[in-house]
Amino acid sequence: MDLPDTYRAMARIRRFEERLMALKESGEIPGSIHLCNGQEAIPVGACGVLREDDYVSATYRGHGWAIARGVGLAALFAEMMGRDSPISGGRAASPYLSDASRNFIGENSIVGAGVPIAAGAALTAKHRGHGAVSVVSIGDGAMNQGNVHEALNLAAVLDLPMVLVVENNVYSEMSRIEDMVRVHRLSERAAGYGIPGTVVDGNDVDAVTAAMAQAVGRAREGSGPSLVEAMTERLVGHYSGDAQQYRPAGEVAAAKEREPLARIRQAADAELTARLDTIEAEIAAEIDAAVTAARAIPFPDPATVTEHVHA
Amino acid sequence: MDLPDTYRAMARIRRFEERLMALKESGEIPGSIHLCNGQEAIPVGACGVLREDDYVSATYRGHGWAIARGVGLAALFAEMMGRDSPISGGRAASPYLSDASRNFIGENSIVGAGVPIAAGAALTAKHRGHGAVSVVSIGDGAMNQGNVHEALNLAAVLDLPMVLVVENNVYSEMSRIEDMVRVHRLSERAAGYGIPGTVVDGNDVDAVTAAMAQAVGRAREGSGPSLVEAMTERLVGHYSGDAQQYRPAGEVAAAKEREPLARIRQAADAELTARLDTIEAEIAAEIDAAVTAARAIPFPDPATVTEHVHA
Amino acid sequence: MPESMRYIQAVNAALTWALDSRDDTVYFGEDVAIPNGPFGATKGLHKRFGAGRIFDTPISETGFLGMALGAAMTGMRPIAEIMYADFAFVAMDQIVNQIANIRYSSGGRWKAPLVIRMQQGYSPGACAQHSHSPEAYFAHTPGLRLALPATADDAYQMLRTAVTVDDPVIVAEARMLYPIAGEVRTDVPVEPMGGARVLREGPDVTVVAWSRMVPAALEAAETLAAEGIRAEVIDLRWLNPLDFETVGASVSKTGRLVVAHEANLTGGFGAEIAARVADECFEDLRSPVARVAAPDVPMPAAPVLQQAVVPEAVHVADTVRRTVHW
Amino acid sequence: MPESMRYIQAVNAALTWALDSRDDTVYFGEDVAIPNGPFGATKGLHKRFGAGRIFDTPISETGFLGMALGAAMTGMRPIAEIMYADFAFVAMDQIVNQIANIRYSSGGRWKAPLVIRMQQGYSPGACAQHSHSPEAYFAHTPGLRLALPATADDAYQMLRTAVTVDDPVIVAEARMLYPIAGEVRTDVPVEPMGGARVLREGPDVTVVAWSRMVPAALEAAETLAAEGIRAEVIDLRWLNPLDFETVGASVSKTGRLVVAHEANLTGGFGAEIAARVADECFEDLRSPVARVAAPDVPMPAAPVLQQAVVPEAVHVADTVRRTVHW
Ligand SMILES: Cc1ncc(C[n+]2csc(CCOP(=O)(O)OP(=O)(O)O)c2C)c(N)n1
Ligand SMILES: Cc1ncc(C[n+]2csc(CCOP(=O)(O)OP(=O)(O)O)c2C)c(N)n1
Ligand SMILES: [Mg+2]
Ligand SMILES: [Mg+2]
Repeated sequence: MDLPDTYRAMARIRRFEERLMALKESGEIPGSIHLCNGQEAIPVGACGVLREDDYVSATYRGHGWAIARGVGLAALFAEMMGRDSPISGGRAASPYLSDASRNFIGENSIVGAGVPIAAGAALTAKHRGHGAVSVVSIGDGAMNQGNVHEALNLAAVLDLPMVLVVENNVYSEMSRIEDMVRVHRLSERAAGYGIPGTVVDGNDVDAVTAAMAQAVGRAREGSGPSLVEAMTERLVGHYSGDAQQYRPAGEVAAAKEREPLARIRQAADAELTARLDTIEAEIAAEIDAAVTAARAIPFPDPATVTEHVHA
Repeated sequence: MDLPDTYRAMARIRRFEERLMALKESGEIPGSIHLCNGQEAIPVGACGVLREDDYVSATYRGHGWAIARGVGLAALFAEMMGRDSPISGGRAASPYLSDASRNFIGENSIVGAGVPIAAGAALTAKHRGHGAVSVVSIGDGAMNQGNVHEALNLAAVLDLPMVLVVENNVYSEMSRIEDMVRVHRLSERAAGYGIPGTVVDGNDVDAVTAAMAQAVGRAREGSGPSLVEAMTERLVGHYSGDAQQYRPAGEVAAAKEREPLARIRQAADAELTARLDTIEAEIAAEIDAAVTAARAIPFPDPATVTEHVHA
Repeated sequence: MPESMRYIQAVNAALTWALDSRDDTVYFGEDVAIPNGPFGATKGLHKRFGAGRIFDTPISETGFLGMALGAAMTGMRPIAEIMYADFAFVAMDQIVNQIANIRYSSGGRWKAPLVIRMQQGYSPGACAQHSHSPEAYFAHTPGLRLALPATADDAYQMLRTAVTVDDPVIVAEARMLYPIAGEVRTDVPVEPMGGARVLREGPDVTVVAWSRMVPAALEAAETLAAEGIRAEVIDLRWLNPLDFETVGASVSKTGRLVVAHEANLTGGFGAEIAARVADECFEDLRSPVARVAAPDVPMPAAPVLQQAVVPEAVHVADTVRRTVHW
Repeated sequence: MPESMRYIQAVNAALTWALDSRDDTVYFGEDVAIPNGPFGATKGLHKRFGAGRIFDTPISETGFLGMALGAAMTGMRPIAEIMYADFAFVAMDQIVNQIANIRYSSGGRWKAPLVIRMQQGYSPGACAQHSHSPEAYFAHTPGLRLALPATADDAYQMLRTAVTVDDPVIVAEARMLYPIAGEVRTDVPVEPMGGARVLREGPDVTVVAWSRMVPAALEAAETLAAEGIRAEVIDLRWLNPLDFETVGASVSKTGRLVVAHEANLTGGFGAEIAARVADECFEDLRSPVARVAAPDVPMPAAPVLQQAVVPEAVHVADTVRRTVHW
């Protein structure tokens, strides 16, 4: 992707999240939402190197992954509005949605639980032998869950084509990662599984792209899993209702200087700036249209509520 | 401990296990048993550096830890015979027994589950501030359980006075550890928790003692947990009924050259040999007496079967 | 003097009381100390009691529930918080195979005086992984005590009891009731464990409920009273120890039973109450025992779907009517 | 032609059939491949199908059950083995929050056609951590199917059905029945899922059992027959889908119900059967619904204690007598 396209991909996520927050505030989103503002370079960089037949999994903070994977904005809005969306039928909402048609295995609302599942998708890929890869994103805090440990070792031992992306936004909810581990970088744990672990500036979409290209390439050629730790920052609260009193003064302001969109803007000349402004306008229209389309999707029929428990 | 005492401590465990197997074969032990023949230097070396107020936890393969901790042989035999033993009243049997009077938190029959519990004992020790330490033993295979991962990180973050001893006997049940991890040594994982990890020859009781003295000393002075990986070999099957068809020819025979008792015997002069023979005779008598004493302990009263579920 | 406070404030008051009463009580969980708790249950405790008494853990429920057990066995009285009851499944081994077992399996030589605090139930828009009402799993596990407070006062009293007894106790609060205020008796002695409570007397039908379904049952009883159906409403409060006596006595009087819970029907704890009544009150029964519960579906997120499965007062009232007019 | 084989051999035959029938079926768990399985269930499969189809995993139940789910979602048909049912608690999140949920929470857009094989129950001298009968936990979890075969033939037929359907199925075998031989119909088509089976007809009382309690119930019925009590014995077989129709029809005929299971009483699945009967067969009931189960204790290890809690034929017979002579 060239720069304007990357910007577009990231800005699409940012504006989606911003609109979502507005919809939440105006009462159109019933459940709580976990936004990824500031972390957009990670899903965009990662999904940019993926094929259609690759698998993607994320967490409740995974709207960016869904969007970067090509899941429709209207479908996403509709799902979060509790409407009968074409992706999860209103059953999953913001923190647990998925899109089978995009091989988007989905989000997960249990910390770390998506990693073993992603290992299973990687097992399928390995079994089929077509070089597909399973990419799964978690947060920094998730690295302390047993499920992640088990899945990483399993993937290593079975040489599964899996890439674990750790989005280190230095907080798990309201707790700082430096209080939750005694290592400087979470990727140091990769060595304990005998797999490569790298750290990358998660606000730099090119750096993410490069790191992911390598990790995904490795997995594709049958050399097994790896771990990519992407350093980033949350520009917003853990969830929609988070007042962020625990964050030191100035932290968010400083992060706003470093975040992926600002970074591109800062380096842009007048021509590029104009181009980006146009893109923003296009995205605004795209988002407007998506909200309108979402609102046109009906709420699920309560009569169907007991369907789909079983085959 | 001087050499004869160490030998005695280890031989006591070996002969206990041998007698136990004989009792199993003659039908006096109802459940299955997991023997530690060949691994005796580890509990003996470890418990040798412990205080009365330290805490010890082990696995179903933990008879050696119980004995090294000073739990009575008759009580152990009785417990495994399904009698109303003074330690667990016949409720726990071979794989889950404990002895509150010896601060022996106990064995555990769920792989890895004793490590979080041991962290809790370490929390108590830290809270009390008297320098007590919590030592917990697991097997090599257990390192792949999520509970061990979570507990190690927790202990590291909270600076808990805990020492994790990994008895690497290269098998988990019938599977080789080299097929279950992609690291050469399990202690390499310690770095991922920011704690020290060392490897020691687990058949050399002096080496174990030295490594444990260091790790325990560190914990005692408030510098937090560490991991000691003790390399060893099982001279017997995983459990009493294991035919060991999966073991390569000659493996056990070779192990018998290296095991802790043989090692002392090999280096012994005539005088020491005579001394060790005397010790063996004394232990034989001790074991005989313990079996007799165990047989004198009655079976639990079935009328008490619903007691002790609650306070 | 009773004070008026919200359910969640009553929890906070009980925790303050617990940490105040005993030095060997420690509190831990995710975001409970410095951030004051995800729902404010631990507000001010870190400031007041310090990091030695209340601290934040990594996201490691198995790790820290096991830690609670080990600490309890060795003489402390820990309280561990599971943020949502759904996350208990991540740590189920420590609950079922470890915490529930140790006293029995040691013939009473170890004890595990610990409390696991959690909150449960659906809320609008929450997904299936944040909506469980898992009391039936715990109630089927011998060795655990299980408290489900339905009012601010009980949130206070039952939590104080829980931290005082020598058994492991799960206190499962109701998230949807957190904002509801009530009179809390902060000046009474700690209550003994157990005991259902007859909240409203009536000769026609017995309604047994717990947790969020208690206010729903009371509301239903009010509606029914206007129609001339006089329901007796029992808040079961503790599922273990189970006060079946109170239930049995009531059913012997009314001859009719409706049990209501938010958890899904099949295998819910309502089945246990119904089964006991069908055994022990057989001769007194005048109509079929009835249950009000969610159907057997994972909880959907969309409110229109939630409304189609979550039991409310109206469902209790309907079922009571059917039972009485049977 | 039916062949005579032991229960455990029937499992082996069904697994051979499963791996033979579909290339996308893979089998994994601890010690299942090279070591041929801790109980011999997978004997010969590694040799025959190779490491691409059956392999040994690290001791990581959460990891490999999650892996089974991800593989099933993406088009494979994995079978994962939990060595003892007790170890399912270590992986309960993957079972309850992930495997059971995904189809529903995606509105049917994903499916999870996987099988979790385990074996359950006490055996002489086994400790509390190797003796659970956890069927009630699974039966209360919407989204799961649950099979508990009680005979060699059912071990074969029900496992074949399990690997064939598009739902996640837990097949919980009975370790104590592994050595028992029976006729296995290896030449019949795969059976549809579900269906209780009336094993013995009788007009006096209905005995519902599953797993190890099925032979116990049959033995009790034989004893009772000599006394003139003619019991109808139903093997429930599948707890989900639940064939209540067969149970209800029988109780409507006999007017009496005894449910028997090895799991502890309170919150056991017997409560569900009792509760439904007390609702749907109320008018037909001629005596209190009765349950035979272990008391609410973790399983002790000493055989003299086990014998004091484990339900056997004699307890079924006693309870039937009390019910009939009520
Ligand atoms: C097993 C489990 N425990 C706790 C939670 C509650 N919880 C939700 S998000 C979160 C923090 C996760 O932090 P991190 O992994 O860093 O991801 P981030 O939210 O920063 O993206 C916690 C504790 C949960 N959902 N699941
Ligand atoms: C959670 C869990 N999974 C599986 C088992 C079955 N099991 C018992 S011992 C064992 C092997 C453990 O190997 P290791 O940790 O190396 O200890 P060792 O037996 O060699 O001492 C297994 C898989 C168990 N007890 N608990
Ligand atoms: Mg984070
Ligand atoms: Mg081992």
